[in-house]
Amino acid sequence: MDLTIMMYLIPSLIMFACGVYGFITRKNLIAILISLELMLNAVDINFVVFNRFLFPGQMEGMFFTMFAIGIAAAETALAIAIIINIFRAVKSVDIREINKMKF
Amino acid sequence: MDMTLPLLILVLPITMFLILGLCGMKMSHKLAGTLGTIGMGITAILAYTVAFTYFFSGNPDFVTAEGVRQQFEVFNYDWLAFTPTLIVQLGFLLDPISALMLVVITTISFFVHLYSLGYMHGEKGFQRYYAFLSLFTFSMLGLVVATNIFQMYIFWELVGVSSYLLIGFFYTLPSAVAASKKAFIVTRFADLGFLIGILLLSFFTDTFNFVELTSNPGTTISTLSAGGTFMGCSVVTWALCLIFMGGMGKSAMMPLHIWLPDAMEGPTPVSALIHAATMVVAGVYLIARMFPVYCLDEASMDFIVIIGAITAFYAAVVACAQIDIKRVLAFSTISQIAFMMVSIGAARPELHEGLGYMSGMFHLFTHAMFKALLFLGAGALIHAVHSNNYTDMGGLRKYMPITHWTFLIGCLAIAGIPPFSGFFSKDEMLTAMYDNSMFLGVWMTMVAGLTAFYMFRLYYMIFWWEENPHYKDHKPHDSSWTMSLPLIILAVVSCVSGFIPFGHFVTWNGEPYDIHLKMSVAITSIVVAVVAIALATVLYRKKNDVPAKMANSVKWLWTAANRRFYWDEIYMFVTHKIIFNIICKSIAWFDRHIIDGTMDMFAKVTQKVSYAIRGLQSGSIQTYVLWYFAGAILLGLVVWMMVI
Amino acid sequence: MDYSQFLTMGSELMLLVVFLIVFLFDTFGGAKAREYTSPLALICFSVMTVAMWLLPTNGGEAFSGMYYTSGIITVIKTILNLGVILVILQSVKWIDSEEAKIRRGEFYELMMVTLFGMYFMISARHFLLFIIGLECASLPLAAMVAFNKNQYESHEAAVKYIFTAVFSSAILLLGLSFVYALSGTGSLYFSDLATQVASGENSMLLVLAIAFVIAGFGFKLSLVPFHLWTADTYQGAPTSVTAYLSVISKGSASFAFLVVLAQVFGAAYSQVWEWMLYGLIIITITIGNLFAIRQKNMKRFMAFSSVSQAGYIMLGIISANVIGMTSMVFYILVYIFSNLGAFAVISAIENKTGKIGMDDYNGLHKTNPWLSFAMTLAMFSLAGIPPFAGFFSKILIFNGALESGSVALYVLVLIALINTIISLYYYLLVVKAMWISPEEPVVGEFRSSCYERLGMWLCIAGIVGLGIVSWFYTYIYDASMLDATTFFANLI
Amino acid sequence: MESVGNLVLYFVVAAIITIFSVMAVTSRKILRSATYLLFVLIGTAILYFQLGYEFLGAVQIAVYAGGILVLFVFSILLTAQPNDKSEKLSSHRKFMGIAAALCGVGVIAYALFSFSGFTCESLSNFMTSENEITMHKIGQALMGTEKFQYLLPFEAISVLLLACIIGSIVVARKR
Amino acid sequence: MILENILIYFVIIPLLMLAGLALCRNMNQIRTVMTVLSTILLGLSVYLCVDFLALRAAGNTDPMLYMASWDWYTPLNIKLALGVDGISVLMIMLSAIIVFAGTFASWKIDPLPKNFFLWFALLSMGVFGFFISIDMFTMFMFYEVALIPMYLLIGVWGTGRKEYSAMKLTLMLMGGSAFLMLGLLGIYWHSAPEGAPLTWNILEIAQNGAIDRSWQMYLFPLTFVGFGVLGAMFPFHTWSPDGHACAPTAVSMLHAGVLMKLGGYGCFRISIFLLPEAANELAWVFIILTGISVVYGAFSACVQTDLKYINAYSSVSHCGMVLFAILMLNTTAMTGAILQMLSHGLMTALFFALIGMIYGRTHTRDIREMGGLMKIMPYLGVCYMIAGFASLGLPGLSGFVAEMTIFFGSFQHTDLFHRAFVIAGTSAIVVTAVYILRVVGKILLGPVQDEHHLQLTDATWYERFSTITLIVCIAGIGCFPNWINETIQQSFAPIIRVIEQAAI
Repeated sequence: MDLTIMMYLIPSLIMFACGVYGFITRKNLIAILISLELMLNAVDINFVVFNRFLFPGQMEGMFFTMFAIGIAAAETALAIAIIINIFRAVKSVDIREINKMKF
Repeated sequence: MDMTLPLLILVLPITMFLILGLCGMKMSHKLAGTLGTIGMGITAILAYTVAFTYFFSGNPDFVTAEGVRQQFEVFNYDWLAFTPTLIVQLGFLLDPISALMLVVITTISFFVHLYSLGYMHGEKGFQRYYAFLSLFTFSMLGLVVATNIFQMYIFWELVGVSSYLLIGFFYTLPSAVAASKKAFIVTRFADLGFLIGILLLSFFTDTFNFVELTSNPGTTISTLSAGGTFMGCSVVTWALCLIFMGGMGKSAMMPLHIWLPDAMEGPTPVSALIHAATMVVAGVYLIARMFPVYCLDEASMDFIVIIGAITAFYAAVVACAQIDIKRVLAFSTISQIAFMMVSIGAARPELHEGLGYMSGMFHLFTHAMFKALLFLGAGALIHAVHSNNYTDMGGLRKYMPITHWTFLIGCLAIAGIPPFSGFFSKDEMLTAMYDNSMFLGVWMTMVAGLTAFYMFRLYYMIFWWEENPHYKDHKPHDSSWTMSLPLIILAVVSCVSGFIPFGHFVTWNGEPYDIHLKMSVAITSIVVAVVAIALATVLYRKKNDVPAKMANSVKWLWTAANRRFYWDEIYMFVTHKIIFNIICKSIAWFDRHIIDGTMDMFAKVTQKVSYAIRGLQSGSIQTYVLWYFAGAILLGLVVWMMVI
Repeated sequence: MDYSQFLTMGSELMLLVVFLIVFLFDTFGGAKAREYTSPLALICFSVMTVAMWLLPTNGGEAFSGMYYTSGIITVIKTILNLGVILVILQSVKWIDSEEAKIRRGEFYELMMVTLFGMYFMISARHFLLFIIGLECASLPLAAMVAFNKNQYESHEAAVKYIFTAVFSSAILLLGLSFVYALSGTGSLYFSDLATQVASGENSMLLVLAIAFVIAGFGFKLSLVPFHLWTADTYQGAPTSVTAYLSVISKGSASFAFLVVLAQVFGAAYSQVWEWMLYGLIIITITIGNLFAIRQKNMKRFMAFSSVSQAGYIMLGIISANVIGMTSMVFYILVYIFSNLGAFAVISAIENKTGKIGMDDYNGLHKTNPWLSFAMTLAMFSLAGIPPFAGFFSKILIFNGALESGSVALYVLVLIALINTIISLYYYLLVVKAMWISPEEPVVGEFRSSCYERLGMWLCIAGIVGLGIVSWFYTYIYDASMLDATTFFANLI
Repeated sequence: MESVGNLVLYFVVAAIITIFSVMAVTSRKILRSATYLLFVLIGTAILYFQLGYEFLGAVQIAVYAGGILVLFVFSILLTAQPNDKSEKLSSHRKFMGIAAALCGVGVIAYALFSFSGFTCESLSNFMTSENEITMHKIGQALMGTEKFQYLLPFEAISVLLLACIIGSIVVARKR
Repeated sequence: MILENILIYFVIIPLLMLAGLALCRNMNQIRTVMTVLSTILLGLSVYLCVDFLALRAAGNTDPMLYMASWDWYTPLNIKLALGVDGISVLMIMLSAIIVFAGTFASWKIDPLPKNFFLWFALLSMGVFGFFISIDMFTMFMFYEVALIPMYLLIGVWGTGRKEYSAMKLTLMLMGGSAFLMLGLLGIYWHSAPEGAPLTWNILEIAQNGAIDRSWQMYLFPLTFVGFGVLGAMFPFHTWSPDGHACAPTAVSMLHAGVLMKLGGYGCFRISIFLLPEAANELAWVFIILTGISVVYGAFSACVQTDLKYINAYSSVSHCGMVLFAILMLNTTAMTGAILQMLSHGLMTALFFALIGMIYGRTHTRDIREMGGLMKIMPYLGVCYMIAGFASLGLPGLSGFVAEMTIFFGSFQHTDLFHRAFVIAGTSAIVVTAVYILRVVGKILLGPVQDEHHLQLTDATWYERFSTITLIVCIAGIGCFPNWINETIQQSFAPIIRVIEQAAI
């Protein structure tokens, strides 16, 4: 049995799908952030897998992933700061309560 | 011929109008009236001079060596060039009928000016009245001297508006306002036909000029015929009938006659001038002007005759059942103009050298005089008793002798009793009609009889019958000299003008000929007239109840005639109920609710949609992201499908 | 290793210097000195802008094609700088107020950093650098959005912004991973990718990749349906930040969008992304307008207005030619002045009275005729009424879109034009409130600060002058002409 | 043909990633979600190891598992409230989520599978010695200015991180 | 010579007006600025007219005179290109007269007189700019400049449902100009043959004749509808009644008097001149629409009870006549169209001025509430009657000349379709008489309806001034039409040539 490119892409896709699903359904802001991490992680896997299977002699994908991890970290930090911020304001991290502005 | 005099004839009245119109309010009544009258007097003298020069100077421009009278354009300016070839000109055409009309118009106008000094004395807006009279005279003169049909149309409209202004002179009276409006709109409608007629005519012949059109009528007709036919009639007939429609409106032919009786709301001298002597005969004049062309088209000539004959009879019958003396005179006018129409319509160059044409114009002339006389007389009566209805009169012969005698002369003239002028002209007309067809002759003789009957009925009801009890409080008397003088002069003219050898002056082709009385026709008509007068004498000389009984025995007929056979009601129904209430209102409704509603609907729909889709912006991040994700995927999917 | 290449990036370096000056001054300056942070930032930044514009641009590549600069790129950066100056002018009053002044230094720093990110976004010719620029331009903004500590809306706005931003970058990265898979050579340099896109067939993966990239940009540009965060964020964010988001962020992203689409995916233009943009433009303009007509909150109103304006900006991209690019840059320039003119008035009134409802503008001309005047001009300019600059930018951008002559684009322009009527309607609503509504004015008479007035006058001058003085357009045109081949060489 | 060890490793990791991904987004307790996320991240790191990117795997563990997750845990504890231990999902939303995720990923998967550029070769074919990523290579690339070298992004991301630090401080600061 | 580029002054003087007004501090200063500058404009326009006729008489037969051109947006070849032919000269004169009269008609405008005149000046700048431009871009720009001040002028200084009306008017007109803009851009992109530089200059485009037939078929409806909306073409006319009804006097005057003319002017200057093939081909569609306008407007006017509505619908009818005549595509009818524009401009301005004056006194525009005003204010009454007569086409006043020229021109088409529409059009003159006389009868004549009206005064000096100016012009055209007629016919020569070439 071969370990083909698809076999690596499928877990990544499932992870991405989970991320989307989680984002849409979860109510806790932090849970949503977790879903986002899943999505970003899935994309990272994509890059790495493509790099390995399609352009094995190069490192673009790997570096892209590396920087993406950095960016993800920055995003997460900022997002968590904002979550804590809003938690201070409304004493809740429930997304259902964060829809005062609409229409 | 020097153009100064003709030009002055036109310039003087319009100058008067401008002076009186712009500065009139600053003048005293007397000054304004005198100014207007003197101006008109001078115009009349100028017009006489011009007419005299035309008829008698023997100038080769005016009459050839063989004695054939010529058409002569004294001046002709380009006014508006529609195309390089189709140019509207303003000019002065001198020929027998325009010279004749110049005389008639200025004469009557002068007398009316003079008469009005007394009649309108002390009325508010006296200056305005004289201004309008001057405007009317100007327009009418411009109309008759028109060198081309478009100039005629221009002045045609102007006389219309002058008439509107004068009918509505007493503008605070709702009836006067309504009457003026009616007069204007009805004639305007007729003018629409006139305009379309001109459009057709000028399109095919590429000219407006009367001389060009009528000097070679055959060419005119053949170019017109090139237009083919439309709805079974040739373009020639269409064009000529439509032009005649303009005449029908102005000359109050059926079914466009309804404005004229109402027009009597205006001051009586105005009725005398405009609605008896001058403007209303413009239709006849128009046909006469175009006669060489008309006479080549049987269909339109027949149309004129039919309309005229029906109108003449209708108006005569209605006149028998009116109470208002001015209305009687008005219907009599309609009837008489119809007479002229029939006469011209019945005329053929091959019959008696176009006798009908000559006699029609002759009657136009005599009728202008005696009908002006009658109206001015009626004015004097109304002035005396302050009422239009003969039921408020009766037995006035003792109180107002001058008026009585002059009025009697007028009645005799219109009834066609020799030697008064009406006899001669009417006799010639009847001759022409008998020539055309026996039936027409008999029919019109009958109308002539009716004319004699209702005029004498009127005469007896006013001057005999029974003295009205009101005279004790307010004794009626003859008027001042300014009012009596015109009456007397016009009476004299009515007595003698029948002897004018009219055929020497006015004929359809300018070639003079002598008039011969055709004895059979003359005797018949005299007999008919005398019998009618006798009948009127029996019925109305003394107060009795026979007329009332007779009226009662045919009550429906009498009522119908009194109500003018319900023409006004029909018009009312059509204009108010159908056009105004149904068409106009529905169009206005359509505009507000459908067209505008559609525009508003766009706005409303936009608002509604905007409201309906507001849920998209639900405030929940998750929904936002759902849309985001769906959008991204769909964007790819849809375009992928398209690319395949 | 040639570090002198950094000198090519003159504008970025200068910006960093300004950033450092402000950063150091604010961090180490005393409490007294910090009062002068705003003027310092303003002056340093203005000097830098002038320097950037005046100093000769040594255009060209650096870092083996990872970074690229040229005349037109300097122009767009200068235009962004102008916008930032205007934003600073109108935010001084707010940021110097009692509640906000403790974060004054950070405000300027974050603004500089985001601008720095935008510079990279525009200049990047490698997707890695590009992504970093993009994130750098969008993430710190979340912090700026959350700047009003004592306002709940500000927090909610920040949450909505950051979450959508991260989601959009996930989608964008997914798209880029596909691009990477398609790259053939394993290179993420724009030039290499362009060659590959041109040689390969339009597979579904490519279509999807482009769709995801467009979606990623759609977030920044607020294209429908990626715009849903816009209204809430604009409404909640501090007004100055809203202004910054609506013009600077949008303007830079538009240009970067053009760069990516034309330079990387140029070969897929007529097959793929022309139609994607086609659809997006239509719904963006329409939906933006439809939402805008109901808004009563001025900031929210401006948000939807800016959504539809983004649609018009996209017309410059879909035309994919020099005139389109010139018109787009010109549009951005005019849009900056018009929109900031409106925001100047909104923030002046908000700073003074705290009122941002459209009803609060009723009868404004009675108390503040000059503010009403400025607002009227801004609205007219946004609506595209001559002789104000908005008219020129609009007609020129339509003009560019028609060059190809395809009937489809005519239809698109027609739809856009019909939408201008709806937009005119809601812009006039503001004018109506100020001039026509008979109600007594809510906002009392006041005098705005000199910074605000300077800002407003600059905006008015821009609104009136930019269109009538054709020099600006011609200048941009000349700059873009020089670069035409680099931008549109791959276009099919 | 792949070695059995590799295969087993792959299936274990794939199973971990898949299962814990699903659990991370479906678990009702937020702290558990975070824990499952940790497993997913570690699984990913193992995947990177298997693919021969040891350095990347290390970074993944260090940054993600070590850094970000700690952040998560702290924030969860900070925002923990007695009454929000569990959250109930409305079925409507759940359905929307599943539909969106499945449809979206279905389209993506279809695009990937229909893409002709992918090789069907096995992993071991690519794990040759010349493709090995050495630290030397990484260091060179990270600090170089040539093509496929990343000095500029490296500098740029430093600014980004600085900005995010400033931003986070501003946001999280009490006043 | 200071008057060398005389045309540019028509834009500069309104600009000066704007600048001057901006500096004004009180009502007297505002009046002084407006009076002086609008008088200068009027004088300048008369000078232009005389000089133009002199040049023509001296044998200058160029299609456009006083050509001048300044580069503007060089990359797109946009220029500020100026030039006038006889028609533009007349239109400029009309505008100057109405601006002049409008200034006096709004002598006592309240509130915010300064702002009123600012927008007023901007509007007039747009109008003048439109007529002097021969570059489509500047033409369109000035066109829109003229449209938008309308919103504020109606919205702020209007009466009644002014907000609604102002919005509707602005949106509909701008909707029209949206189509127009697309049309113009389309013309631009096809303005020159392959390889030659594109141009916005009308004369050059006409010279090039490069727009192929299929494109003309798209562009003609776009431009024609665009201009037609402003020309109140059915079914896009509904802004007109509401807009006019709510507008202040001077604005109604300027709008009906000049602004609606922009539509007609644009129709032949751009739609027909530049797209002659499509004009020949598609004229019938618009003949139907405009023919409907003519009759429909007249019938609608019959049942209105608001003076301004009556007049607005009458404008729909008359302006419909303008477009109708333009579509006949021959010299005579098109000349008539221009005459009708002039005539309608003056006459409607007079009408609206009078309505404004009457409304200012009686505070009602409902004809059912007025009566016998002739007795109370004879001057205004007489003027109203003159305006009415002009409207119903009394010879000696301008309306007659215009309508007759149109009818005779239109009748040159021999087919039944055209004939039928011409005859339908002529019938409108009867309906016109009906509604004019109805109004005159109701409000001026008859007994006084309202006792309070007896105290009202007649016109003041500035009111007399503005009405007399207009009446003199109306009568002038009505009595001596031929020089105008010739000037216009001459100016149509190039356009007719193009149409005839296209017809072959």
